[in-house]
Amino acid sequence: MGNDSDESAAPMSNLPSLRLHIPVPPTRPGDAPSFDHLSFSEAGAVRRPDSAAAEAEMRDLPYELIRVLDGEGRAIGPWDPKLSPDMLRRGLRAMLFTRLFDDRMFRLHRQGKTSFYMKSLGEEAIAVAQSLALGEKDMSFPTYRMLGWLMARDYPLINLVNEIFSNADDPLKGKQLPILYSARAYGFYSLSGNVGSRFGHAVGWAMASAYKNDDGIAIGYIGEGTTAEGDFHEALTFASVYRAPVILCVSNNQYAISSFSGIAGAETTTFAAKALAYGLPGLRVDGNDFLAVWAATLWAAERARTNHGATLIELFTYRAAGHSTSDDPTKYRPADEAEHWPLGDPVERLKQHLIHIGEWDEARHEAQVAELTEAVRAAVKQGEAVGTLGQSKPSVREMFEGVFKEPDWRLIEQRRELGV
Amino acid sequence: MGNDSDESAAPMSNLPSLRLHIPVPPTRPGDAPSFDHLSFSEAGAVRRPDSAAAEAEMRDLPYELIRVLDGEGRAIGPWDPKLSPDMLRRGLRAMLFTRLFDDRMFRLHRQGKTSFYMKSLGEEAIAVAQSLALGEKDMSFPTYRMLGWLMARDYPLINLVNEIFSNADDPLKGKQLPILYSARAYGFYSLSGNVGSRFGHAVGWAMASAYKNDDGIAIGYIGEGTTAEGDFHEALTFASVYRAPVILCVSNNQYAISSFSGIAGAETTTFAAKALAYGLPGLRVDGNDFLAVWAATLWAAERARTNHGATLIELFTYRAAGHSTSDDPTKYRPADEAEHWPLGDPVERLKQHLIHIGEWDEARHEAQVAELTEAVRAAVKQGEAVGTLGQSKPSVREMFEGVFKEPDWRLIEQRRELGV
Amino acid sequence: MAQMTMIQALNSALDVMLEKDSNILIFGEDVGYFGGVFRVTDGLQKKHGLTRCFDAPISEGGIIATAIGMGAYGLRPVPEIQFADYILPAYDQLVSEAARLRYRSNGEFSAPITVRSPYGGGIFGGQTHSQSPEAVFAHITGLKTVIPSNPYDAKGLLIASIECDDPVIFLEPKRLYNGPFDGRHDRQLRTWAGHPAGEVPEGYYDVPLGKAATVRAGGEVTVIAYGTMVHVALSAIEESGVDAELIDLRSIVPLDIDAIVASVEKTGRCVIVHEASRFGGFGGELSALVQERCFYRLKAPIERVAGWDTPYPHAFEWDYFVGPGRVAAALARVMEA
Amino acid sequence: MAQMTMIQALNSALDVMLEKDSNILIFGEDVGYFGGVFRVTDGLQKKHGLTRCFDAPISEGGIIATAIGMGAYGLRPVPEIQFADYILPAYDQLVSEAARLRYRSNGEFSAPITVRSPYGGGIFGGQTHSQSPEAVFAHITGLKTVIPSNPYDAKGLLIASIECDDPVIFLEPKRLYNGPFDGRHDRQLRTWAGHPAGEVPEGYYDVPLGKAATVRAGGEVTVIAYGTMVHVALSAIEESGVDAELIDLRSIVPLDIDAIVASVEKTGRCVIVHEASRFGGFGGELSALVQERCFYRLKAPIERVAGWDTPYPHAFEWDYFVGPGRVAAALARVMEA
Ligand SMILES: Cc1ncc(C[n+]2csc(CCOP(=O)(O)OP(=O)(O)O)c2C)c(N)n1
Ligand SMILES: Cc1ncc(C[n+]2csc(CCOP(=O)(O)OP(=O)(O)O)c2C)c(N)n1
Ligand SMILES: [Mg+2]
Ligand SMILES: [Mg+2]
Repeated sequence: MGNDSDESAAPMSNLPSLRLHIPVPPTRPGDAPSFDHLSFSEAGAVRRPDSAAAEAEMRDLPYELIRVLDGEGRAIGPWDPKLSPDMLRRGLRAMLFTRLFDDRMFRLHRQGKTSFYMKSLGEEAIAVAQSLALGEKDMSFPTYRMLGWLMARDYPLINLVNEIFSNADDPLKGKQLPILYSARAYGFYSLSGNVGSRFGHAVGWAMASAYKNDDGIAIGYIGEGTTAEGDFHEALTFASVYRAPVILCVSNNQYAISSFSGIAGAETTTFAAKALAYGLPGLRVDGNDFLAVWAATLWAAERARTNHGATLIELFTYRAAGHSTSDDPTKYRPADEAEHWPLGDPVERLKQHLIHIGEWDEARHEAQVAELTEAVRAAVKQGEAVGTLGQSKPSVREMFEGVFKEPDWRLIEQRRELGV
Repeated sequence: MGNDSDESAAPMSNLPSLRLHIPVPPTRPGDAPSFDHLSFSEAGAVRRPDSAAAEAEMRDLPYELIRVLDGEGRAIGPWDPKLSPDMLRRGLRAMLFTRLFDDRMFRLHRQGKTSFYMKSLGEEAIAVAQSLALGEKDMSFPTYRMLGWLMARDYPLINLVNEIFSNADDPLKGKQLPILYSARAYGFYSLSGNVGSRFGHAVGWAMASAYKNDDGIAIGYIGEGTTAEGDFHEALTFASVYRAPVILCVSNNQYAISSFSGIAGAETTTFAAKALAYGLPGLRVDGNDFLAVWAATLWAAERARTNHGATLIELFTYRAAGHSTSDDPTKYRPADEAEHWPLGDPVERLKQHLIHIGEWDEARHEAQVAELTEAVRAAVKQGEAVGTLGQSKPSVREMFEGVFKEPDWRLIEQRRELGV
Repeated sequence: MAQMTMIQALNSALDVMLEKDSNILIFGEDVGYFGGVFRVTDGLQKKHGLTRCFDAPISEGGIIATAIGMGAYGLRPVPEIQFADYILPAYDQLVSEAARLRYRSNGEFSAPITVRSPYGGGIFGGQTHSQSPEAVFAHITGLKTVIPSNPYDAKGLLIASIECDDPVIFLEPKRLYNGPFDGRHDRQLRTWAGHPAGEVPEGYYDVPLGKAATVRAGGEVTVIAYGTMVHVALSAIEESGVDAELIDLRSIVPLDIDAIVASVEKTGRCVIVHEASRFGGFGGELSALVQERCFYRLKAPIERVAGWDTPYPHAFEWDYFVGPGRVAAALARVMEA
Repeated sequence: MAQMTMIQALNSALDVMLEKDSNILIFGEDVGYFGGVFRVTDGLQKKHGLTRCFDAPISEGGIIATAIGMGAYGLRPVPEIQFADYILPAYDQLVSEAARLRYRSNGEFSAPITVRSPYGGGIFGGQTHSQSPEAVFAHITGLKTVIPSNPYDAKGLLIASIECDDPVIFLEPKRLYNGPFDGRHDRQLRTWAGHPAGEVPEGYYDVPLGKAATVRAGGEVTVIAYGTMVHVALSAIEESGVDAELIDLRSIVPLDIDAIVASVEKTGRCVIVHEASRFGGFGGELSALVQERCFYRLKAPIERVAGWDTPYPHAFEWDYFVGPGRVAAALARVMEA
């Protein structure tokens, strides 16, 4: 029984005993914020292979950081997508819109007008750039921090407000939690509270498009914390095996509620490097750089559309707000950490770039903010007129609709029992 | 709604339409076997980093193949574990034992003496080398093709036979399918029919050992086909995050029932490269080379024992037999494919090495085979005397034992209802 | 009409549907070139093409997630899970996603997928090739669960499931694949040849979901069963001489409550039979429904005959498997009561 | 004795057990430094050390697989799943592994783990923060399922669960974390202060698994409930004036069948209440058991009051949540019958 040969690798007596390693973030409340453990490529420094290149030729990319905007607001290097000023302004507008809307909704939650809210503060470049960079027939499989996708496509604000209030005009008829939108016509797949479980749907959708020789591709999102779910691996496996025309994005905002990204594996490697497990290109991108996000997305889309398969993109960003209305981040990280995030704020950076190229100025910016603030205010007012949570709701009959395409006897009896 | 800017990455009219890629193996029944799509490192060619080296220094290894034995039976290069002739003979014996036992049991299944059997033909080096290389306090979390682990540790043959017959002396009391053994005292964790679902248990066990400042490490196994399960990813994530003292092995025998390894992702990269996703070392090893398997295992064990964490090892081998007694591989691959597998047969190769170094000869080999054949015959006879499937079984009371530590009223009532 | 086993009938259903609708595709472990470990998809890849019926990675969660995404796009995937014991890694996808997609998106997206999977015991498959997990699906709002008991129904129900716009768990009693097993393992086994339900039309037809079949009319007691247990119950009834009415549910969601109530109203007695372990099994729901709706007609306690509350033990196949003896005993008890 | 909320009582149980046994450790999403999104593990990492209570990756399957491996080694892990809605990715690990390990290894290995998870509705949590999945665990042979209804029981049952050698699913009714909610959301909310069950000993004690509590003695009808529904049922009974006996099951596996039967034998009427959706829910099992064992004493059909067979809809919280009105209506029906 057992093996006691001294050639075996059984423990040698002079070894220290085993220890369990628990990752601990560099700083906690009370400490001075520090990002010294991170190092970033310079803007413009990372090469841009051909989008049809073999994966074996790109195994360095997951360890770099693709950046276009430098500290002065200049766009430099091979990844500069060379967007028109109009498109840059469109992006800035959608990002600002997202931020102003978030801010307003967060305050409405405090007033008890809804049950729940989540912001994408500091991460707005991601969804906005990708929404604009992709086409009408492409489908996104978002997380709850991708409001910018809808904002960039001019989704009616009032729909958002009504959904958040779960009122009589809620487009989802009160069935879903606030912010868990669904907007098929805008390329926005149905959200759910479960994290990660739609990542593979993006792959299935993309495979279906390829199966039908259609031309739409899919883009899926997952938070860096959620990459630990089996869903992540399964989605990437299927994407790789069937060369699905899909862009799979890890939105790495460095936090999963209170847990720093070390709990998801960031102590040992990058999230982009997970692409290597599947023989897929892994791009690591400055997620607060509108131009870099755009360029990487375009590259991956080109690859997908030409039947070269999937790409994994890590969008490196920082969650500047709390996780949700239920969270207080000062309980687990330095209160002023957000201000020290070295890659800055995506709105400020795009604004600086536009000013730098002479296509924007403070006055226009202020006017823009005022216009959008007013639009948010008006939508909220309109939604409040219908009613906020608990004051107005869709017909209770709705509760029994849509469980199946047609209700069965159980639903009919129960609806009757409730008298609706 | 949607985005129609011509700067976006929406499909361009001159693109071909999307196509769904379905992996297809290079050959099917009727074709001439071919392994031309594979390329292997030469024996001795792959460098051996220090077992404490940083993962970033080893990112080439997953794409190489660690080999020690060359075509002439010489052991060469930095990975040669320099084992004593006694240990080599012990390994050869356990491999032969495994093969002879498998062969006999397969035939007994044809005679209706058991319901099911699975062989590890052609893969015997893996479990045998690892069982001998690791220590008594180490725990393996095997697949159903790791019988060699028990053979190398002299597990009583009669226990195997009785379990396979589910007879009155079955050590698992008839509760489990044949070959799904459990042998704690031999470092062999309970098997189940579900593939993959114990991979994470190895990590948990290793974490527990580290938590208790104990000195045993764990080794987990998974088939290449099963790496597609979420369990695989979850186990590796936990192993990486907590630096668990565990060796995680992918036994890549190129088939998962009828599916070639391309269905598990082998068209695009190696299984060892999956380590890169977790910042772990990934070793790719000739699984039919007893010495290479030993050396890689020893390296990973050293790394684990010195608190440097987990290693992923791909053991590249070939499933020379059918998947199980229910399978006929000539239905989906060339009938003579096994004979063409370029990395040969593990038993033959170790035998050749022993002969090459002057520590073995054909006569001793024949005598060894005869001795082991007799031992198998005797154990089968002993088991048959107790009874084969359906002729003998443990007390039916056993059916109700071990659901919980103590049966509750349901089990007591039901046992009574059945009258046992 | 042709003579078919249940395997052939299922194969025929898939063949007919692949022909009929290019939005239908099949994938799963070993279903492609090889045709599935139970041969249900035999020949389909060759006939309909590589992308219509193909192998999938060993990843039940991934298979179902992929199918849902395809369903949302507009296809009607028919994934196979090799054994129902191995459907559990996909449980979250089935429950949290497939079952809820239509509701939570207010109808914008849905998952019209049909998940085929062989289930059930009587094959010396041990713990992980014999289980009957229908109860953990029946409880899930938004899922339908279908279980045929013969070749004719298998084909018609599978076609109806594929055409159904809701997600369907289609459980195939593998013990019935090749013949109408009645639990009498010590007697000569029968095949589907000669069985009326082994006569199967070659073309398209459906058997609607939610309509039970009265396998045998009777006046003294209602026996409710599905899958393999239909044959076990029939055998028990025939040998016991009790004038029982045997109802084959065919789908447990939707459930044909009218058929059940009408029968028990008539007979005043009820025996429920299933393979799955008893506690928390689907028999509890059936018993509760009958009791709620037929309370004043009941002449005896409703009996449940079900698997023991243990895992499925290899050596004790015939001690565990619900056989005609246990059903007959229950019939005797309700008749005596 | 101290005054504790259910959160504090659970925290105290964990604290006591971490102190008592170095084989016990806690991990889960956000449970470490932060102390859990519901604060149940607050302060435990600081007090007992980094390796005793730590954060885990967002991977419920991984959490449970890891815990099982630890349990096999000899530890007694107490993993937390942040919401019971998110336990499903771990369903295969719980069912195929934790529940079966002892049996299949003939006792060589076992998984003495306690999986804590907040469940249930009444908090405007919508579809995925309100569900009650107990039925899909109760059906699984080899798992125990425990559901406390007040701080005193919560602590004692959690200690008993941790000490239990079998795997336990410990479902915490999150609506009761801070007070004994009776479903009357439009009235002043109460806290645990002043409630007798809010008086909790600071040290070690246990409440054995499988022993129901008679919350209120009565002669006319037996009401069976667990978790939040105990308080809803009590309120309904009190306001209806029916002389009902209220049984709080405390654990549904093991089930205190003797307490149930003794009560229904006495009252002859039975109402079962749970939050989970009705069809295939645990109420079906309870109804079947009562009917089987008390058939001849029953004066009226057994009633089930349960969640509707729909997903949990955000806007309709109080239309979906089982409130005292629906329980009272059932009481009236059984009394009239
Ligand atoms: C399956 C599942 N497990 C746990 C949760 C609870 N939860 C909600 S958000 C969250 C953190 C997600 O972090 P990350 O993936 O990094 O996304 P982020 O919030 O940072 O955008 C957790 C654990 C959940 N919603 N779903
Ligand atoms: C969860 C699960 N899914 C499917 C199966 C059916 N099955 C048994 S073995 C097998 C193939 C496994 O292939 P691989 O992992 O390559 O291991 P190998 O048999 O080649 O050693 C499959 C699909 C199973 N046992 N468990
Ligand atoms: Mg995050
Ligand atoms: Mg294999």
